[in-house]
Amino acid sequence: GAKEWKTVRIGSEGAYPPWNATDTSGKLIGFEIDLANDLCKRMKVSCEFVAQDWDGIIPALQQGKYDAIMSAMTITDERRKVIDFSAPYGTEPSVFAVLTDSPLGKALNLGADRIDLNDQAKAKPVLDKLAEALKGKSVGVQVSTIQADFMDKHLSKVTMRTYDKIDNAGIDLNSGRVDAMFGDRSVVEAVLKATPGKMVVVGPNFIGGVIGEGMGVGLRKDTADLKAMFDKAIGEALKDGTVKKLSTQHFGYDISPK
Amino acid sequence: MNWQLMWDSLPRMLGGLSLTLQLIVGSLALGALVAFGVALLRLSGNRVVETLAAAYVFVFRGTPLLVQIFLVYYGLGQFEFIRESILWPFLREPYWCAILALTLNTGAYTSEVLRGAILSVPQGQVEAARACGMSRALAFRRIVLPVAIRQMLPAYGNEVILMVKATSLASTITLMEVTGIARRMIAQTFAVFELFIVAGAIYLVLNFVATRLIKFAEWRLTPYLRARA
Amino acid sequence: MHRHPPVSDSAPAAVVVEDLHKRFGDLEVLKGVSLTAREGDVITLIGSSGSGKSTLLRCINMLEIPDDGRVVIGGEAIALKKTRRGATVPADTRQVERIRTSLGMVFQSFNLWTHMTILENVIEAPVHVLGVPKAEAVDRARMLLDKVGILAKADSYPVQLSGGQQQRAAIARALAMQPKVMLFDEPTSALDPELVGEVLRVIRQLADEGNTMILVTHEMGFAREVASKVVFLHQGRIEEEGSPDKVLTDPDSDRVRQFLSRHLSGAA
Amino acid sequence: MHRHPPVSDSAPAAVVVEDLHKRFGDLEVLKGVSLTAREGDVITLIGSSGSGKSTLLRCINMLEIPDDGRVVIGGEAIALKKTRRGATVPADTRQVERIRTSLGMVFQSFNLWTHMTILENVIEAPVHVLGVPKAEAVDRARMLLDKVGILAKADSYPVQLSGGQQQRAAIARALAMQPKVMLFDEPTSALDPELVGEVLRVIRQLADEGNTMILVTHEMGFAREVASKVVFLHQGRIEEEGSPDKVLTDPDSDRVRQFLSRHLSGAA
Amino acid sequence: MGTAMTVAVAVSAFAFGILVGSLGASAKLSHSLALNVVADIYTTVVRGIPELLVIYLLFFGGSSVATSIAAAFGYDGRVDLNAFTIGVLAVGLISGAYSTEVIRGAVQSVPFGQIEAARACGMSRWLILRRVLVPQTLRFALPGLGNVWQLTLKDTALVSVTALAELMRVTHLAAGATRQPFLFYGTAAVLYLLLTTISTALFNRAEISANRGVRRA
Ligand SMILES: Nc1ncnc2c1ncn2[C@@H]1O[C@H](COP(=O)(O)OP(=O)(O)OP(=O)(O)O)[C@@H](O)[C@H]1O
Ligand SMILES: Nc1ncnc2c1ncn2[C@@H]1O[C@H](COP(=O)(O)OP(=O)(O)OP(=O)(O)O)[C@@H](O)[C@H]1O
Ligand SMILES: [Mg+2]
Ligand SMILES: [Mg+2]
Repeated sequence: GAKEWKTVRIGSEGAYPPWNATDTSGKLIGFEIDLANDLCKRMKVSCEFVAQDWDGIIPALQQGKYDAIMSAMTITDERRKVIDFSAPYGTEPSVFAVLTDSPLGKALNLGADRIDLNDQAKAKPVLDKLAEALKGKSVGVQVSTIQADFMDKHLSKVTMRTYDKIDNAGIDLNSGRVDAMFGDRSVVEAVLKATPGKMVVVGPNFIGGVIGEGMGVGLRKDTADLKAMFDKAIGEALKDGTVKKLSTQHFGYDISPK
Repeated sequence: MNWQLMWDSLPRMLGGLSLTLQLIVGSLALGALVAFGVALLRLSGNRVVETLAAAYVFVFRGTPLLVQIFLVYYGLGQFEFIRESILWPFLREPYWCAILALTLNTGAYTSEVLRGAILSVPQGQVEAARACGMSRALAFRRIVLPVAIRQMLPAYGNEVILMVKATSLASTITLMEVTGIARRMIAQTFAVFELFIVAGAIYLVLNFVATRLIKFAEWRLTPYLRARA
Repeated sequence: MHRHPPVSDSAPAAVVVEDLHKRFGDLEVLKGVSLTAREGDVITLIGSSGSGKSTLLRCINMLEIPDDGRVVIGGEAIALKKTRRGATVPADTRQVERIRTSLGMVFQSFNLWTHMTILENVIEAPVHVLGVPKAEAVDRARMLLDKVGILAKADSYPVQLSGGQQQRAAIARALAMQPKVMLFDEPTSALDPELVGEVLRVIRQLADEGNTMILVTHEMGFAREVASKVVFLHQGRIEEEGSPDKVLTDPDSDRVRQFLSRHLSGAA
Repeated sequence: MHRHPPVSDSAPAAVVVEDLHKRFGDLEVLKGVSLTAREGDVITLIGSSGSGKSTLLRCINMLEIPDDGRVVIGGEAIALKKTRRGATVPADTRQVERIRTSLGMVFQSFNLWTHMTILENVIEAPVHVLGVPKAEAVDRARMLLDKVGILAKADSYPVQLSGGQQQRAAIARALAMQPKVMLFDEPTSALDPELVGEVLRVIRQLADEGNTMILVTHEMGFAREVASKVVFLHQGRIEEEGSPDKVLTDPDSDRVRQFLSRHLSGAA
Repeated sequence: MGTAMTVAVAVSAFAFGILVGSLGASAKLSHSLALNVVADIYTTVVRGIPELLVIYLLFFGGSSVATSIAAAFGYDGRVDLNAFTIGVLAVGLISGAYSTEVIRGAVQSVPFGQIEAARACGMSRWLILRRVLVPQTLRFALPGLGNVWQLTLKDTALVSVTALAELMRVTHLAAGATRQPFLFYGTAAVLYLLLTTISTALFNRAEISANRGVRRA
C-alpha cells in the first residue's frame, strides 16, 4: 500500500530473555526492544510495542494487531509461506541442556562443536548418534518453534513435550520430568543462569536446515514497503555496529549474522 | 475459511479424544468419590472435620482451575521431598497431575452441590422415616441420599459441562488432548480460527452427549415428576 | 349415628404421658401435660392454633425431645438423659428406634416419599426396618391399600394422587408396621369436605379393630364422631378433658366454651 | 344470629355473567354459567373440588379468558376477540386493566407481595395504578388495616404474619382500590377455626356498607351466615341457586343434598 | 498490579454479561420463536465450548468482525480492539450465557400468584415488570449471579493468553523468570481467594437486603 508509515506496532512475546522480556511493571524490555527503538529512529517512525503470547504471535500479525514481529523469530521456509521476513538481525545456534549430574551429558557429547544441517553428509551420522542417545528419553521445547520442527523432522522417535514458555521446560527439566531441553542457545543459557550449577549445555551447536538462517522481523505479506524500510535500517545498524553493541550488552557476545 | 484444512484436521484432533475422555471420566469418577466423602464430612457434626472440609471447598472453589493445575504440576515438583517421595512416579506425569487437579476441583464443586441437595431434602420426608423406626444411617441410605441424588442432577449436569471444558486446560501442562493437538497444529499451519472451530465443535458434541446422558438419568430416576403431567 | 363407646378404665395403658414440658428457645410450648391412652382409646386433641397439639404428638414419638417429663409406651418408659450443655437427648437411640416401630404416625402433610410408588412407600419400613420378606410385605401392603380403598393406585406416585388418596396412603404406610398406637396430625385438614367422610370411615374401622389412636383435629364434628375422649389443649396445658359429649356440648371451662362458640361448625 | 337480607331485584346489576364457557385443553371446566350479582349482593359459590368455582371467579376479572360468553361489570361488557389461531383474547387490554381497578380480588393463597411490607402492599396499587398521592394512600391504608385489626403489623413483611393476619392484609389490599365488587376465593381455608369468625365479621361489615361480593367457600356454616344467595356449582354448571336457607337446608337437587349430607358440618 | 487489571476485566465483563443475560433471558421468555432459537443457540454454544476457545476465537476474530461491521457503516479503516476490550467482550459473552440461564430461571420462579395479584389490581405489564417482577427476580437470581461472578473472576485468568497483563499472566512471567512457580502460583491463589472472599461478602450483603421479607430456611 501507499500508506505513509508514521507508527509501527511491534509484537513481542516478552518471555524470552535476553531477546525480550517483561519487567515488573509489565513493560517490554530486552535486546529486541532496544534494537527496535534504534531501527524505528532510522526509519523515522515511532514504535509501539504489543505483548503477545508466542502461541498466537503469527495469527495476531495476520489479523493486524500489530505490523511487525520482533520476538526471536527464526526465518524458516514454513513461516515464509504465511508471512514475510526482513533480513536477519541476529543468529543463534540451538543447543540441548541437561541436568549437571545426568548421564545424558556424556552421551550427548557427540564430538562436534557445530553441526550445519545443510551439510547433509556431515550432519547425518551425528543426528543418528543423537537419536540413539535420546532413545526413550523426553525433550522439552517451546511450542511452535524451530526446535519443535527439528524434533519432528530429525528426532521423531523421541518423546517431545511442548511448553507455552521455554521457562516452563526449564522448570520441568529441573524437576526431572523431562530429560533434556532444546532451544536457542542464549535463551537456554538464560534459563540455566537462574539456577546456577544445576543444568549444563551439552552437545553441538545446531545451525542451518530447519534451524533456519537467523532471526528476522516478521511482516505481513502486503507490507513490502515496510519490509524495505526494515531491511535498510537493519543493514545500517549491522554496518555501524549498533547490533553488535546492543548484543554484547544483552548477551555478553555478538549475535550479529555473519 | 479453509474448509479443506478443517476437514483434514479432524482425524488428527480426534486422536486426542481418547485422552480428553480419560480426563473427563477419570476426574468425574474420582471427583464424585471425593465429593461424597467431603459432603459427609461437612455434615458430620464434628467441628474440626467440618472446618477442614469447608476450607478445602473454599480454596478449590475460590481459585481458578488454571492456577490449581499449575500449582499441582509446576509447584509440587519444586519440592525435593516430593520428588523423593513415592508419589513422584505419579506426580511426575502430567497425566496424573491433570487428573489430580481436575479431581480436586470438581470434588469441591460437586460436594457443594451434593450437600445442598442433602440439606434440601424436605424435613418431613426424614421425619416420616424416623417415625417408622429407621435409624439415622438407614434413613440416610434409603430416603435422604436417593432423594438428594435425584435433586442434584440438574446442577450436577452443569458441573459435568464445566469439567468437559476444563480438560482443555490440560494442554497447558504439555498434554496432547484435543486442545493440545489443536494448538500444535496451529503452530504448524497458523490457522487459528479454523482449527479452534473444529476443536470447539468437538467439545460441543461431547457436551451435547453429556447433557443428554444427564437428562436421561434424570428421566429414568424421576418417574414421579413425569407422572404429574 | 355411630359414636365411639368409652373405653374401660381397667384396659392396659398404651401411651402414658407424664408432666411433659417442651420449650423452643424462650417459648414454653408444653407446660406440663399428662395424658393416658388405654388400649382401644381414640383420643382427640383440640385447641386453638399454636396451643401445642402437634408438639405434643411429636413428643410422644420423640420427633421432638421433651425437656422434662416422661413418655411411657406399652409399659416401657423412654429413657432420656441430659447432656453436659443441659439439652435433653434419648439415652438410647436404639430404644427410641425400636419403640417407634410400635407407633404409627400420619403427618398433617402426609410426607409420603415422593420418589417411591405408593406400594413402595408402604413396604419400605416393614422390609428395611422389620426385615419382613419382600413378598410377604407386598401381600400385606396390597391388603392394606385395599382396606383404605386405593389398591388401584398401588403403582402410582404420590403426586398423582388426590389429597384424600394421599392421606389414605399415609395411613396404610403407618398401618403396615402393625403399630400398637397410631398418631394422626390433622388428618382432615386440607381435604375437600366430601373426603373428610372417607377418612372418618377408615379411622372408625381402625378403632373398631381395637387400635389405640391419638389424633389432632380442628373439625369439631369429626372429633365428636370419632373420639372416645376429647382433650382440649390451651397454651401448653390441658384445659379440659372428658367424653366428647361432655367437652363439646357442655364444657366446664369458659375458655373451651368460648372456643366452641366462635367456631362456626359448633354454632351452626 | 345475623343473616344477610335478600337484595331487591331492582338494584342495579354489578356483575353479569352470561353463558360462560372455559376449557383447559380437552377439559371443559365451565359449560355455560350465567349469574347476576346486584349491588349489595353477597353470592356464595359452593360445590365439590374441581367443579370450577375458582375458574369462574378468575374468569370474572379476566385472569382466565373465557372461551365463550360475556362478562359485564357495572354495565360495561368486557370486549373479547378471537385470534387467528382461534384463541380468545381481550380486545383491549387497557379496558381490562381499567375494569380490574373496580374489582378487588382476594386469592385463596393471599398472594401478598413478599418483598413489600404490609403497608407497602396496601398502598402499591392506589399509588401506582390510580395515582393517589402517597400520603393520602398511606392514611387510607392505615385506616383499612385498623378496620381489619392488623394496624400493628403495618411494617411487618407478609412472612411474619400468621395465616389469619395475611388473609386480612389481602382483604385490606383489595379494599384499598375502593372496588365496587369484591371476589374472594376460599377466604377461610387454611385458617384456624377461631379466625374464621373474624373474617366473617369483616365480610359482613363490607356487605352492610353495600359492597357487592362473590365468594367461594367450603364452609357451609360460613356460607349460611354471610350469603344473600348461594350458588351450587357442579361439573361446570350451576346445579342450584337460591337463598341460603333454601339451598343449604332444603335443596331441590339430589346432588346438592348428597353433597351436604356427606359434609360433616352439615351433618353435625 | 495484575490484581487491579483482573478486577477491572472481571467487573466490566460481569456487568456486560448481566446486560447480555437480561437480553438473552427476555429473548428466551419471549413468544417469538426466532428469538427463542437465537438465544438457545447462543447459550448452548457458548456454554458448550471451552472458555479458552471462546477467548481465542474472539481475540482473533473480534477485530475482523468489528472491522466488517464498521465497514458496513461506511467506515473503511481497521477497527482495533485492544486486549482489554477483547477480554471484557469474551468473558462478558461467556458470563452472559450463564447469566441468561440464571435470570430466566429466576423470572420463572417468581410465583405466578404474585403477578396475578398485580394484574387483579389493574397494573399494566410495564408496571408489573418494574414494581413486582424485577425486585422479586433479583432475589431469586442473586445466588446464581454470585456463582456467575465467581466464574467470571476465574475466567479472566484465561485472558492471559491474549497477553493482557492481568494477574495470571503476571504470575506466569514471574514464575518463569524467578523459577519459583510454587511461590508465585501460590500467591496468585491467595489473591484470588481474597477476591472471592470479598465478593462473597458483598453478595451475601446484597442477598440479605434483597431477601427482606423472606424467611431464611
Ligand atoms: N421448631 C420450632 N421452633 C420454634 N417454635 C416452634 C417450633 N415448633 C413449634 N413452635 C411453636 O410452638 C407453638 C406450638 O406449636 P404447635 O405446632 O404444637 O401448635 P398446634 O397446636 O399444632 O397449632 P396448629 O393448630 O396451628 O397446628 C407455636 O407457637 C409454634 O410457633
Ligand atoms: N390451568 C389449568 N390447566 C388445566 N386444568 C385446569 C387449570 N386450572 C384448573 N383446571 C382444572 O379445572 C377444573 C376446575 O378447577 P377449579 O380450580 O375451578 O376448581 P374449584 O371448583 O375451584 O376446586 P377447589 O374446590 O378444589 O378449589 C379442575 O378439574 C382443574 O383440574
Ligand atoms: Mg399443628
Ligand atoms: Mg378453587
